[in-house]
Amino acid sequence: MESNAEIHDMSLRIYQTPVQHLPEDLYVPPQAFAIWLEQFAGPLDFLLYLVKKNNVDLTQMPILPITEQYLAYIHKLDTNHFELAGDYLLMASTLIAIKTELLLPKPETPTDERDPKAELIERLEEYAQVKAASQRLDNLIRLERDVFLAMVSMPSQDIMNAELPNYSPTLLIDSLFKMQLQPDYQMHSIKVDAVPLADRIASISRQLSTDGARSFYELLDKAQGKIGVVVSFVAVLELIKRQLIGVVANNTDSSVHTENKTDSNLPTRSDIFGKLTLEWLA
Amino acid sequence: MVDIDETKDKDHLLSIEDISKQIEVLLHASEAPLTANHLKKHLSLTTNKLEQALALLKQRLDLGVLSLHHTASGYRLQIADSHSALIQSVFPQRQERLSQALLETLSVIAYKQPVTRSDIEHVRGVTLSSTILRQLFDKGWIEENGHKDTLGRPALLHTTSQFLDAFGLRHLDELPPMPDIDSIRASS
Amino acid sequence: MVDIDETKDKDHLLSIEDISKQIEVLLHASEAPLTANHLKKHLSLTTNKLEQALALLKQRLDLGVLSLHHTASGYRLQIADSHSALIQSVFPQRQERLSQALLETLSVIAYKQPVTRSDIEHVRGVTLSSTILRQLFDKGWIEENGHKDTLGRPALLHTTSQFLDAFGLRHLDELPPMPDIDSIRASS
Repeated sequence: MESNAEIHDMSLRIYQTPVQHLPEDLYVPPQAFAIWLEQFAGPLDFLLYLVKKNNVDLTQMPILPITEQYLAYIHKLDTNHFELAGDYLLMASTLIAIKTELLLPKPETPTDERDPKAELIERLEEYAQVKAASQRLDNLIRLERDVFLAMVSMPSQDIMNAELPNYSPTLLIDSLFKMQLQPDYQMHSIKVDAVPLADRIASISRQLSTDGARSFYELLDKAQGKIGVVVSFVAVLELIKRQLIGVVANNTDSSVHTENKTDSNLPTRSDIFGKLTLEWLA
Repeated sequence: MVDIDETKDKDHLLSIEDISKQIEVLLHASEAPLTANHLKKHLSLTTNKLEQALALLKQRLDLGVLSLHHTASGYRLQIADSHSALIQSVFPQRQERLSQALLETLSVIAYKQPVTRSDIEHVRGVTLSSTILRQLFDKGWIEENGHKDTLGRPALLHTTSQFLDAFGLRHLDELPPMPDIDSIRASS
Repeated sequence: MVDIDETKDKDHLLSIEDISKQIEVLLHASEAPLTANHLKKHLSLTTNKLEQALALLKQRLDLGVLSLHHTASGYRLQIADSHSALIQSVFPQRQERLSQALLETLSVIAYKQPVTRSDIEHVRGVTLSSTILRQLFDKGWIEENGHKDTLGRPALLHTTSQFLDAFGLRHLDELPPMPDIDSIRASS
């Protein structure tokens, strides 16, 4: 309650306007703060809430009191929950910078620099706009919330299954590798590859994690042809980069890296390359 | 029984036709087949009413392309067998291609069974679409068996012997060994 | 045109009713909505025949619980709105709720597309969690297309026609208008 009064006093002191009503719901015990923060979609949402609670126009936003209020709450944050609040702390530093700027005497000569306060208000406005738009979006009639697709089954299995191929159980394992290994948002790219890189990465991971080590040649799927070799190589590079697999150090020709031969020597090169042995590290 | 039924009927003003439509809605919306008991419970029906409504539903379905299928696991709506040629000619790949999302879901069930819907969502990190579950039930690869003793008593999912057949396995022991997912996750 | 139509009709002995049933089969069997052009191609139909058959299909569906919807990416069958309440009460798990964070992210992409990941972070003032992006990709609501010509060439995100389908929009023009700045200033 004490801190609530603090904020109240602060508002009274700084605002020249009649008393702002005290937002009762603003007070929360420090330990609950992290949970409370989760009600906001981020620091801009929180700032917007403070502006609203102070009952002021966004463009007239009194930056100092809002900053004080914002910081007062951030101070309450239990140090155990700092990791939850990175974005809030970043905003706090922005606010402090703005506050400092406002307190310093203005230089006589106008500068080209953008006014940080104007910039913040612009961001707040833009955010408020998007937030309102998202609410409108949520009010639309949505499939699988307000209306539902009709699901029906295909004709009898035995009739449709006549030409159904058997699936290989490795499909299952590969799907799990894929789930873990693919970068989140490239997983769903629609581009159709003759030999999808993700499939090769998953398959090579499975083979190496099961067998420990294998030569590059053994890792290839012969049915995939030349493009399969190229994609497999990229897959191996990717796995090396992620430190999931490594190259087994052996005594084969060390000139692999240094040679500078002509095309006529390609067979030898690919031979060395085929013998390259890879091992699972994870 | 008949008397009670009739009183109820007057009270609720629900005709057999209305009930048959409610059943149709539930069958279209359900991921898993619905047993007679499910239907009676969800719609507060007597056996008698249920049977009348199902008979009427069958009649109505005959006008279109769907048929009511009744198996050990319950009722479901499916496209009548006579249309399979058309489906295969227009969507030849419909049966063969298994989507990554479907395979992931199936893998989680196969390796971690029994699991609940939310267990799958937890492992995959995305909400589970009803369509995928429905496809797995349709293929007969998974079934509901038992409930987890937590809030809402969610159904527990298992793989079936048809799943083993489709993947050429004699026993669950023959599944390829599970990768150490955690170590992959940690380092990637 | 009419002559050709009639000859064809006699040749194939396919009544409008048969065609409407074929359309019903394809819509049920397809994983995605089907456009008028798809239907015409798969079933060798003229525009006129397609329209007649669709009209008849609608009539037949009215007897049951489904309705034919024309979305951004084509025709699909869904359970008529009037039955949503029953589904929501019996299968609450089918109701997908979206978090505010996800909705905001989706709005930034929908209204300001194409955008990069960091554009979204700038507008929302929050680090973008990969779970949110993954969910949006998983639902097929967004896709990557092209790169921004800045450092790191970040991928550009767009909404898809599946996004329009899910929100019942035919075109991006039909998005609810973005609230204007003045009203935001006034109300905040």
